[in-house]
Amino acid sequence: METLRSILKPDGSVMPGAKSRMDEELLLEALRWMIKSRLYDQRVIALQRQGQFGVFSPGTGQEASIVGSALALDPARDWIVPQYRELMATVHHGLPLEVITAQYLGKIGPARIPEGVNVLPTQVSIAAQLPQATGLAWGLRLRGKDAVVMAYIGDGGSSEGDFHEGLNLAGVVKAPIVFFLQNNQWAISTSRRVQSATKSFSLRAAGYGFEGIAVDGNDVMAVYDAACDAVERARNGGGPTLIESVTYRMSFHNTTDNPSRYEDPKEHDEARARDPIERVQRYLAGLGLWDEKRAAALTDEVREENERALQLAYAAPAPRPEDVFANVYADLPPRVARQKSDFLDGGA
Amino acid sequence: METLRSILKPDGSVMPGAKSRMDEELLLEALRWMIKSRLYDQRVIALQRQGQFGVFSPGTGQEASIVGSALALDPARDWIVPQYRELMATVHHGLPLEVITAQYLGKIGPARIPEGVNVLPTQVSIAAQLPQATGLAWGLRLRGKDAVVMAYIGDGGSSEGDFHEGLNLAGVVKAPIVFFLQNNQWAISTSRRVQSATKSFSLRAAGYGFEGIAVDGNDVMAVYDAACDAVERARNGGGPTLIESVTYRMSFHNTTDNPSRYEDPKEHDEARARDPIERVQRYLAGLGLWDEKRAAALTDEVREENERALQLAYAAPAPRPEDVFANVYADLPPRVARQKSDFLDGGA
Amino acid sequence: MAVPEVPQRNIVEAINSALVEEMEADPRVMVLGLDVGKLGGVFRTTSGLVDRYGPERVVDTPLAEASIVGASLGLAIAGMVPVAEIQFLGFTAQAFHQIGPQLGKYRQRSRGRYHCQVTIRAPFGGGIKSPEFHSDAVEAQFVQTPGIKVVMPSNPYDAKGLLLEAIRDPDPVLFCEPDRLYRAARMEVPDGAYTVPFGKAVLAREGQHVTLVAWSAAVELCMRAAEQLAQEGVSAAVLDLRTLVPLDTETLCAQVAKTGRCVIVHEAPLSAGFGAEISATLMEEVFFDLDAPVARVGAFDVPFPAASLEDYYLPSVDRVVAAVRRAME
Amino acid sequence: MAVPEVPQRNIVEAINSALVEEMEADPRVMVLGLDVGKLGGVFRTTSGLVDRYGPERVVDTPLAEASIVGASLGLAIAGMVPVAEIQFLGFTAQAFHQIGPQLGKYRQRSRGRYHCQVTIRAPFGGGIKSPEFHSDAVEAQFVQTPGIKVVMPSNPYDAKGLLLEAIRDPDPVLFCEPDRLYRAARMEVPDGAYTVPFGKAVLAREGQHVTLVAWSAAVELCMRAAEQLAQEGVSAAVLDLRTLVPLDTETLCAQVAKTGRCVIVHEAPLSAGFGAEISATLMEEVFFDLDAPVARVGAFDVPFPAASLEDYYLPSVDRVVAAVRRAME
Ligand SMILES: Cc1ncc(C[n+]2csc(CCOP(=O)(O)OP(=O)(O)O)c2C)c(N)n1
Ligand SMILES: Cc1ncc(C[n+]2csc(CCOP(=O)(O)OP(=O)(O)O)c2C)c(N)n1
Ligand SMILES: [Mg+2]
Ligand SMILES: [Mg+2]
Repeated sequence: METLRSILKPDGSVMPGAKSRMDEELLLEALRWMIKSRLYDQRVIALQRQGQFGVFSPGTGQEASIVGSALALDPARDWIVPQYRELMATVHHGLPLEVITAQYLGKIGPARIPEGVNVLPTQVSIAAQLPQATGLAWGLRLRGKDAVVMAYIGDGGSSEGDFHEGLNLAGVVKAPIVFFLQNNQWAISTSRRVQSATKSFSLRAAGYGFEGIAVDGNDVMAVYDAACDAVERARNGGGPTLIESVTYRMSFHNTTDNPSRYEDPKEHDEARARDPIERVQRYLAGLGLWDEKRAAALTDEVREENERALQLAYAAPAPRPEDVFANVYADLPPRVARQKSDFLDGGA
Repeated sequence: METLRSILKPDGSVMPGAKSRMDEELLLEALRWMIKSRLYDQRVIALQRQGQFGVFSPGTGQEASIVGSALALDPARDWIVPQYRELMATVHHGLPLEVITAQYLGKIGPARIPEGVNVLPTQVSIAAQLPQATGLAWGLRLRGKDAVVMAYIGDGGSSEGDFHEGLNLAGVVKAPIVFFLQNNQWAISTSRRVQSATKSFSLRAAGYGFEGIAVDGNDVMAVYDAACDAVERARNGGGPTLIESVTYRMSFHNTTDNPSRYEDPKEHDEARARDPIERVQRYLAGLGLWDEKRAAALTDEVREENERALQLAYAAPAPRPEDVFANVYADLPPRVARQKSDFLDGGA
Repeated sequence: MAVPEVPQRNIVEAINSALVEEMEADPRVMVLGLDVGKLGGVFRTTSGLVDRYGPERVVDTPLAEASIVGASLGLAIAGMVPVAEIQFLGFTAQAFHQIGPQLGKYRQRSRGRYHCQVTIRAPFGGGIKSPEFHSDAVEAQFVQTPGIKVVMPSNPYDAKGLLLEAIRDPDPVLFCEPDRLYRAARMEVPDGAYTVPFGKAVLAREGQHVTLVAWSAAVELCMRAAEQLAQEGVSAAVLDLRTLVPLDTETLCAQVAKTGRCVIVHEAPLSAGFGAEISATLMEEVFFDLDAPVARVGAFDVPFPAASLEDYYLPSVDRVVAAVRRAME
Repeated sequence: MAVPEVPQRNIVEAINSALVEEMEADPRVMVLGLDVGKLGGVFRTTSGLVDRYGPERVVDTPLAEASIVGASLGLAIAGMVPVAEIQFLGFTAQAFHQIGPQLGKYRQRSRGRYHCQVTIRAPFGGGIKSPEFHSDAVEAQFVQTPGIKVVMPSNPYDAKGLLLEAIRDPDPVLFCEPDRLYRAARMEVPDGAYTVPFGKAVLAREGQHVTLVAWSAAVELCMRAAEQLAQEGVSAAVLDLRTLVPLDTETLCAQVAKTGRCVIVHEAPLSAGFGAEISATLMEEVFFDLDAPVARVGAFDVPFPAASLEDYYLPSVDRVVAAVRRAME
């Protein structure tokens, strides 16, 4: 395993001589997003347990990775192509929390990504988003935009053919894109060791003719710096970058999963000790910028926001039967239109 | 472009201090196979031009690559998984030349690979053979055989998702396999430069956790040495190797292709100067082991062999209508059996 | 002396039992796929296998469907008997080029030198509020790729017997499992090995007036529809095709000729679903015995919608009953 | 003053002409695929385009079908109008997971925020002794993936007009080109842009006794069969469906109701081919107007064999004529 780019150590101290692009103010903002993400996870998992929320894949443990990467983007021009575990990255990028929340409640219309928000829908078909993200980045350049695309993928997704084809094409067309690989050590129950014999996924970049880097994915400063470097390179015509963000899935695959069947508790506890949020709090406390009081205040504030979004989502209208036929074609083919009218007439 | 492993220079001299595993005797055998391959190409291309042969992809220019890799294998236990441009490698491995020739004449039964010949059929679906080759190597080890699989792929094929999935899985299960990538600079009309931005395809191996090496594919000694190293590693449980054999497609994609539409004549002429056969002849001539007389004798001898194979293939029986239904299932499903009998009764 | 009781099993247990039987009997049999090891598969069908047979024969693979299928082909040529799991049938799309064009054609391509004794298991079907792709009923796509057998069990007994038949079949078999019924009612599923032959449709329910033709979870739907129809005085037979390739045309045609009326029910979208093939076959074989046009009930010709809409999208008892009523006019 | 002559074009020239028209008219239109640049495509359909519009709009891609389609989806979202070429329809298998499940579902998945104005062109069909996979007629696989339109031109005029319609369609279109007819007879194909609407079947030949239903190269086959039938005193109409999705059920049903007899002809294997959908639709819509069961003629239910056997495998004039004779009994 090659050494990871890192700045902020688990104990909250900074690597000797290391300096991040992230100043205290931005770090406080990052911390706020990370806490917001953690609290949202906790809340909706509780709701799901009460049968009031859909199947959900939390970002718990990966907040530095998710937030640090998103902070490097300019929501006004850049684009995010998610897999499904980067919820707070898309929210930071402008997707209202109530909109993405509505999706988990099975609301159709209310889950529509608003015009002007440069985010693609979550992708369930693992790695299918990568060739698409490459095409998007390529097309934005052809259209004369100076946009950069940040595409997310997991350690599991890195094994799909689409990973290879998407990255190779990006190298060939020098697409303005950052492939952000969250290596959280798991693909459902499948360990990262089973996923590939490579020492580091970042080594794959050389096989596509662009830069690859492995970063401590629980270190928001290091993630942010690596992401900024990559975004700048892409924006300046330097082509793609593959960032492997080495982190850990601290909760579970999703709310239907039970890691006790396959996860070594020791490995889990070691991961908790590398919690991405606590280390930032320790660091800021050392600077006198963080204490119980501030923590409590921020927690209340963020809980508030999350609750408001949840309420909006719950209040949003449920789908109607005819929505089955919505947004399939610009114009329904006659045969499908007939199926629709028969259906609405209570026929078969 | 990283430097290529090489021993025998185009001028027929040996790199200072370089020593090959290949002794003169084996080199003479290699030369024989290379000439046999070149002459077979010339002959069947002529036949194809007269409408007496099927679409054919010659190995012209790649003989060192094709023969040098095959010579590293033990036909009695090892396996070859071809793409379609490695004809003489499969013949060296025990596939009778008349059998593979029959395939190009549309003969069905006569083109069947005989029992005991460890060769898979040619693969038209580019790169589909790679996950299959990995499974074969993996399975042979599970069955307790000490076999090694040599799987062929092209520079074009390296872009397919199957390349990635096949190599990554091979690394994970440590399959006894050698991935032999013939980079002949072309995929039909598509230049290697378009295929990938990577400096060398061999760099991809690190992304799968095994060894990769780039070798001068027109240097039969270097190819043989690299292949032997890889075969030994695989046999000794060391897992897969990716060999990029850098060569050049000196003729055309296949007999329907016309490179003048897209190939730079300069590039073509430079390639001819690196002819893999001539350099061996120069080297052997320098040792007094090669001259006009020997060349003429060998040429006659090899022509003879090729003609005999061609005659056998032409004499082999043409397919019968009922062969349409042959070898689809162990037992034809009733519905298909009925289609067959209706068809043979002259019905529809 | 009491007769030994036949154990009750649901489909998950029946499939697990079939895998255990065959792994015990034949050391060449191996299981590979995503999360089939310690987790025992996302539906637990392979639960316990890795503890019994070890990680060499029960293999968690990288997340790459094409290589799961492609490697299985190679493993089979090496003499293993792979039972590959594709986590959800919808993800056969990622392996599509390795299924029909490779597994299905390899015997032909090699002129019979090689064949592929490979089973691909995959759960599918709606009704359990799954995420996108997890419900897609794409079985008919593999009827269009000759060389592949397509098996669609509807109950635990058939699931075990058909799976054993599949694993032993020298040719590639796609074995589609109705996840909605995985843990539905148990039934008697004997210990030990037994097989249910391919190409033998079975009458799940007798009936005089109309024949409902279905496979997989749609059989259970038709049984419920038949119940309700019985209350209306309509006696509906339910024919379970069990396998689409090979297709039991004989039983199908004889049964429909008997009732003269037929409604085909499947979860796939209507257009070009396998119901079309059934209807076309009946057209060709029993046209003159039909008292009414053969009708089809399927999902609508749109992609599987969000889970919150699936009850509107999927064929329902009401829609089946309505179709039968029209067929009875 | 002489009327300006309408130029004669074959299908290759008609397609090239359509691409030129649209690339001239709309700078967002681009062509990408294998060997579409200097070579002009393996069949020369994109010949000359790279010289005219440059390598940024006419792009030779790496050999990776899934990325050709996946990238096209992204390009469309960025505001480009990609016309992707898959070198042979059989190789859509490598991109299968990016076509139906992605292109076909993206509008739905994004609740209408995004749509995919993407055309995928692909040659296919037997009769020219192609290598394996190059002839596979898999069009029906894409009828089963809602969201994708499936277009099957049979002649140069339609090829140009339907391709222009496809490129302008806001939704994804699979445009299948009959390579056997690429350089067959020329016909009048006007310069300039014109479109042929989707979902409008056309009568390629009038006839009283029986309707032959076909698409793509099978239309030409049916025309030859109709000629021969005419000598036997059988007047056969030939209906060219032109598009499978959307399907012109109206014209199809009206025409078959008129003749009372129908034979469907396609190059794909019989089972679950699109002929099954046509037959099932006729069963449902015009059952009572049928004088004989609707018949199908397709390839056999085996993988496309070696080129040396294709003439036995593919539907032939003889087999079509024989089917019609049976239908006339
Ligand atoms: C093509 C495909 N195959 C299988 C699945 C089932 N599946 C859903 S999530 C998942 C694991 C993904 O792991 P990773 O890419 O590491 O992302 P993570 O969940 O760790 O964020 C799998 C196998 C899928 N959704 N798509
Ligand atoms: C999946 C697939 N896509 C496209 C083709 C058409 N095709 C046949 S050969 C070829 C080029 C292959 O190039 P390469 O892998 O470098 O092998 P080479 O011909 O140079 O030996 C292509 C694109 C194919 N046979 N299979
Ligand atoms: Mg992961
Ligand atoms: Mg090549």
